[in-house]
Amino acid sequence: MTARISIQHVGMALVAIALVIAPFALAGQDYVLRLLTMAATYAIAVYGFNIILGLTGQLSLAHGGFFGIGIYVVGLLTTDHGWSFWSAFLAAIIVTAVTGFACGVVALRTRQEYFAIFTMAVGFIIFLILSRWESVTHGMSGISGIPFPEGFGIIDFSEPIAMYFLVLLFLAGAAYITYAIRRSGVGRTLIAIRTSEDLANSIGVNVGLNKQLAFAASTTFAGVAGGLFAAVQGFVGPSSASVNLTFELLMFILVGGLGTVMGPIVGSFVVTFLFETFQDFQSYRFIVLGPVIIALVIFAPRGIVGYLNAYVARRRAKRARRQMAPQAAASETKEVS
Amino acid sequence: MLTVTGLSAGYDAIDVLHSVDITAEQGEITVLLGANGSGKTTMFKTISGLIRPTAGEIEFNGKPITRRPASAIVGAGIAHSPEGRHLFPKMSVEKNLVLGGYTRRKNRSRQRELLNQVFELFPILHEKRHDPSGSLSGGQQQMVAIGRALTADPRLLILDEPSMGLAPLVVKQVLEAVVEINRTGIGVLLAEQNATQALRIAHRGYVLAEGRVVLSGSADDLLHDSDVRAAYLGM
Amino acid sequence: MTLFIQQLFNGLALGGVYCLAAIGLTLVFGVLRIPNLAHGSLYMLGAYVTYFFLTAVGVPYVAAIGLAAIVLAVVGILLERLVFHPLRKSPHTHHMIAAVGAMFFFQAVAQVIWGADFRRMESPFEGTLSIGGAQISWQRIIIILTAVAVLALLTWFIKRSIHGQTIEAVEQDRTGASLAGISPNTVSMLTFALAAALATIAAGLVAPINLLSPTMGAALDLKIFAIIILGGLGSIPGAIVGGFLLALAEVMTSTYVSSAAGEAIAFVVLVAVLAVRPTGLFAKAVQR
Amino acid sequence: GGGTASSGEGGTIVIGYSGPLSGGAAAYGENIQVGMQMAVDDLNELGVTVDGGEYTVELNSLDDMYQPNTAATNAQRLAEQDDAAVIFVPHSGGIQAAQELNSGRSEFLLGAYSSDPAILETDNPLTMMVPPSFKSYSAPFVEKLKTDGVEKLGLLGTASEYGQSWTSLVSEEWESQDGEVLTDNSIDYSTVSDFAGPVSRTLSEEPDVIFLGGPSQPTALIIEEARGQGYEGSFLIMDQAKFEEMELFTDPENLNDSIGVVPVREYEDPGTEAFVSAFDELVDGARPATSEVSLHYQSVALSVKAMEVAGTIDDPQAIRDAIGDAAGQVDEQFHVSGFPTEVTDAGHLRNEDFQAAYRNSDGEYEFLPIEHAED
Amino acid sequence: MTLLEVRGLGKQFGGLHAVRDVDLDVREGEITAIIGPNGAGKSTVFNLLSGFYRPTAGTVTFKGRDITGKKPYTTVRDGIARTFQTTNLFEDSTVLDNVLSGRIVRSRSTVFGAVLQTPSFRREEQYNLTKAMEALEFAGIAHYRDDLAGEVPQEVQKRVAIAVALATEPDLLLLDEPAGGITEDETVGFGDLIRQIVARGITVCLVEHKMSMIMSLADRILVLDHGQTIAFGTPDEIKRDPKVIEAYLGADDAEEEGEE
Ligand SMILES: Nc1ncnc2c1ncn2[C@@H]1O[C@H](COP(=O)(O)OP(=O)(O)OP(=O)(O)O)[C@@H](O)[C@H]1O
Ligand SMILES: Nc1ncnc2c1ncn2[C@@H]1O[C@H](COP(=O)(O)OP(=O)(O)OP(=O)(O)O)[C@@H](O)[C@H]1O
Ligand SMILES: [Mg+2]
Ligand SMILES: [Mg+2]
Repeated sequence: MTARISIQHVGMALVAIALVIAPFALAGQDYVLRLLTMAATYAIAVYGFNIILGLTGQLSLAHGGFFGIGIYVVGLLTTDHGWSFWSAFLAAIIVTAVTGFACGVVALRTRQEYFAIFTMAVGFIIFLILSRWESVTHGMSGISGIPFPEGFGIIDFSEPIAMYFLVLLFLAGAAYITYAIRRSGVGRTLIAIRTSEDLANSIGVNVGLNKQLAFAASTTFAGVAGGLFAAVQGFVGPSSASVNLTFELLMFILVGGLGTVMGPIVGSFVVTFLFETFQDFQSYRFIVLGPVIIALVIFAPRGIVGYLNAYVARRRAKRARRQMAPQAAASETKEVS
Repeated sequence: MLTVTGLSAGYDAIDVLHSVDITAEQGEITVLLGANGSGKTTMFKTISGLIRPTAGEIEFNGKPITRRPASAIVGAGIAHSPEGRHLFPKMSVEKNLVLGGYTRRKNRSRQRELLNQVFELFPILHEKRHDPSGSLSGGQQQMVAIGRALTADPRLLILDEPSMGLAPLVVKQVLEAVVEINRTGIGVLLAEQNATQALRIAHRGYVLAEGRVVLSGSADDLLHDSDVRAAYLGM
Repeated sequence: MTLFIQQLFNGLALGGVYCLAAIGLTLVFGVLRIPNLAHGSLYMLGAYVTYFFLTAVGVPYVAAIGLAAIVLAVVGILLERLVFHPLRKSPHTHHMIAAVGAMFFFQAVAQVIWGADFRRMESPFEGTLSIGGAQISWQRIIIILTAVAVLALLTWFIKRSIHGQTIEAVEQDRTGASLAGISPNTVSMLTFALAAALATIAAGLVAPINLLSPTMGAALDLKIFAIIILGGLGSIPGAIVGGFLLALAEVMTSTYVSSAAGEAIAFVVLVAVLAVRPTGLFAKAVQR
Repeated sequence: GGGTASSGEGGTIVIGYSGPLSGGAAAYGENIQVGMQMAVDDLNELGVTVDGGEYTVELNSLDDMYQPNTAATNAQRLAEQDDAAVIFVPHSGGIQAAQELNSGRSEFLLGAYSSDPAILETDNPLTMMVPPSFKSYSAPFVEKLKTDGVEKLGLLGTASEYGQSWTSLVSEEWESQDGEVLTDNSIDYSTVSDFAGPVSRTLSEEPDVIFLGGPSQPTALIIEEARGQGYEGSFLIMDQAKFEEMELFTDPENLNDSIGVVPVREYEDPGTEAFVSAFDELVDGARPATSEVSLHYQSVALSVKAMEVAGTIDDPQAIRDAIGDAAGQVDEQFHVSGFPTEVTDAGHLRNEDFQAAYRNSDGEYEFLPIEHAED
Repeated sequence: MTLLEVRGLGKQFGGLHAVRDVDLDVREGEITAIIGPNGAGKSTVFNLLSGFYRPTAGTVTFKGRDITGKKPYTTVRDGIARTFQTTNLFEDSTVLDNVLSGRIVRSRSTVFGAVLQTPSFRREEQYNLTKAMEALEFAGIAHYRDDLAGEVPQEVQKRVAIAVALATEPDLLLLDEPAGGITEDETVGFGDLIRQIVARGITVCLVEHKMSMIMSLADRILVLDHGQTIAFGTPDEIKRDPKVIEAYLGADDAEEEGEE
């Protein structure tokens, strides 16, 4: 059991170290720092995705929409209503949690593909509201001049590096929460629902309530990420909340590894930089990128982290069988030769 | 008529069967015995083309059928009533049976004859012929699965645990039906948990263990072999 | 009243296009459990290939649509073989992402071949017909008639012909189908071919009253998904009813409420219906 | 990428461009790219000398799919990795997102192609607004079409940010002149599958003038549909749609009795003819040169001239400050469609002979002068 | 003492009475078997007892409390656990995690406890682990604990399903064909396992078609046909009941099965 902890912990530690030293290793490259910050922001939203999709098994395509709600709550409150970033951020968290929970009441009556398309419609309606409700959201013009978060002492968030570490802090929180959930009864509850709702019912899981809480938790993560995104960007338009974003987030999690603790981080960073690299192909880029995406899901269906985990798990199972089988056999009453 | 030589097969590059040889003779009932997980189902799936073997040959009536797709093998005359039934749950019982005869659809009168035979064998199916097969009880579904294999008008019928989940009365009926079917000249390859009963109706038997044939012989010999009795018949 | 008649015909024509596109999507979903987000791109490619036959090769309009449908059927088969067949054991999230990858690819290909700018396609059916004071263009009447004919033919094929039945069989149990001698691979390819051909017919019909662009399918995607979910996934009658229902709702809402509401109505209807009937209008219940 | 050569040595000048090269707006983005590349090629042929060094100009383009934040990321990449001192972005969202960056850490002069006045309201010191503000159009457009007493205006604009601003501007103007404004039937030109519905609805209120406009091609189609349904009034067409493009998409007669922006070919600047035929040759006659192409062509030349005047290729502020002076010195071949004669303090490039085009009932263009609105 | 009391239970699917007017008393510490031809309504009865279906008639009383129409997650909390006719496991999870899932209903820990790693949370996790391992060992499959549940043999899967149910600490265990698809030899092992379960004080309800197993295990047998009770009694009584022989066992079978 100690072996199980250590191998995966080493992996996590390596990723953490890489993230912390990355901005220093790339000194002076604000553009790379910007990419890192954006990848980290998206990764937080992807953690939300991970809870509802990776653990609970419900494909919510409204995720980009809730990300947008986070953006717009922070954006509108700080610019049009003079709130401080932090109070607006808190408001974004509360709003996404509450709307998520409310939306879940109806959404979760549907199952599987119905749920996916239903939430896609919800995401699209959110997008329509953000882009067409001019008097409140400024419509397609977007929101400009969103302030940086107010700093503490010598920490000044107008410095990109400070902003990066702020986002990283929330990212670490998201990763830790996922880690804690996964290893607890809560995680088992969600995974039980993912695998079979009937079976989950039969072991005493309140499927409806748990799905709804998981959904609200996931939208809250999206809200947190959206709120940070607003501050990182300074200007946002409704396209930041489009259905396409949802698919990008989905791609991040699939590449990283669905349901894993580190998958969202690995996926977000790898894909962000992959996309950026493919910029050089110009208008041919999707001719290359499309097949690359397809190849990824065909040949690496569990994602990077999922693949590594499966490898470790298989070795562990083999060892357990070897160590324990003889005793077990001895204690059995009867043995077929 | 069915000859399997040196067959190895399995899932995801892990072999479950290791170089198995068996034969099923024309017009005989051949039974496959073995503990759970010994590879009976895998064997059947490989023969009917649902799984690609990693090594070995399968010949049916002198023609090699190794590696041919499942749909072609039905056409060649092997019908398989699988473990887990695999019915078309939203279709009526009758449509399930009709689709069973998909490869023989040209011969309409023969199809009608076969359909009636199935209804004679399992009268309850006639009663429920318009119900979606998914709403039937487990046992009734098993009957549909066997019936669907029969409407394919096979020369060799593979039955994977046909008595699974069936009431004792029905088990008896099913096994009687198997004898009946066999009497019309159709070869039967059968896996059964109820080894005693299976051996009683069979001509020949094989015992699998961990993917290998460990014993084989005439059904009578096996039924009275003390090893078999001890290890597989629970006596 | 004139306005109403006018809009009724506009709605029916739009509904015909929606139906033809949506049926393919629902068929593919039924057989392969694939929510094929690239369906709209097949529709787009269908329009461009029709355009190609019409302008570059110079065949007549109806023949161009027919030829394009054949070409797209092949594209559909390739898509099934190269992308979805290897993914047949993966969860539907993977299908969706792969489909998005395919969509990116098709759009980029169209952009490289035909350019990113809009194209216009001419139809031989010009002029309008006056019904109750309303001006209905012949193209729209052709759309409605073709849609009805194709839908009737298709329904007959699936429900009555044994080949159509094989599609339903594979939908319900692939293993079972192969054991009945039906080749799921053939059926999968057949389904994809049929779906792409239907999408092409829809695109070829609508192109003269709209424009061709590499992204023309993306706008359609969301709507046809709304339609097939509304009707119940995999249900052909559902797709037909859903298609006409949404098209009429869209046209009538934007006529009598507002055009912004018209844009949202499809999704509002969808959300409302699913809230009451979580499996759509035409889903059948099956024992667990 | 290029290199920052110190003065006198020569090397490469990188002009950056982030625009939609894929997705729904790709045609627009590619068109602009072509215009910029034409300028770059022509400049290289003429030779560029800054502070004694000989330079080659190079265009580096990145795709932003019309996304504001991607445009900003691209701009930063172009500024930092390719050392581009001038970067063009052709959409308001991307411009505003880039404005959050360009005066802080990554310094670059933003070539802002958007007629949305909002981009100047941010007081960004490093913005150069390329086209005329659309605010300038509404009053003269309305004046031209509204001839007597109460007339009814139908609204059929596109539902983009831009279309909506136009819609409200035109409605206000119309009402201020005592006209009647009918229901707003704006639709998203890029997602609607059949325009007949919205057109029928608009016509049912019997408008005398219809405001509409988005990308030229759907605009042309809507006009055709309206004429097909028997509409005989006039059209007030927003600046995004171009007569020269619409003419190719529908029977030009349908466009009669409409007001819009002047087709590029109708300008009488010294470089117009050569430019139009060069573009025609380049795209094989597939599409006409429109103002987004010509204005970028001009502006690239202008920014490079500004570098020459300022004597620097990597100080955006100095380049920005030199634009006013540079405007008078740009080679005449780059004067194509209303070459700027003035640069406002806010950074707006303006031509004093600003005009609108009215296509009369005989299909001939009449030109009427326009005042620039306040920035 | 009567643990479970069923009165007038009925379930209609459309026009079909899958279960009709069934009465049943399950006595604590006994094994009650339900047999009957295919489609008789046995699984439906289980679904009704465990809350998967809502009865269209009748009442279910468990430990003196009315639980008619309660949701499965409450009946499990009350102490009713079940397995399914077709084995149903969390196939992508390990065997151990499957059994740990059975502990969910007995856990009080929350996300916050997990995130903050409170002492009570850790204590509970430890306790759950102990309980789960106990259930695994009891079912004789501890050495499979780290294998994926979908990859172990059928028989092991059946045992896992029982271990999961046991981990919920039930008072009443409903087993739907626990030995379905198991060889006769292994069936004997299953019989032993069920006996041990009862020895731990858990009452068992059992649906099976294997008469050798039923006759040697059951204290009382309920026989259903067409959703209705046709007999109820001890194995000896049932074996001789002409109605049962006619509807279910078949004439000579009763004796034959009895021999073994
Ligand atoms: N889909 C699968 N993937 C991986 N392994 C499998 C799969 N199906 C079966 N196995 C494994 O293959 C081995 C043989 O299984 P098989 O089903 O052929 O046995 P069987 O003799 O039919 O057993 P039973 O009596 O339980 O039906 C078992 O160890 C089983 O765990
Ligand atoms: N959800 C349902 N919808 C419609 N009919 C159903 C449903 N569930 C069960 N039935 C019907 O109720 C009857 C009883 O089914 P049930 O599954 O309880 O039988 P069973 O006694 O468990 O049979 P078996 O021994 O074959 O498993 C059957 O006729 C079946 O078709
Ligand atoms: Mg088997
Ligand atoms: Mg049952």
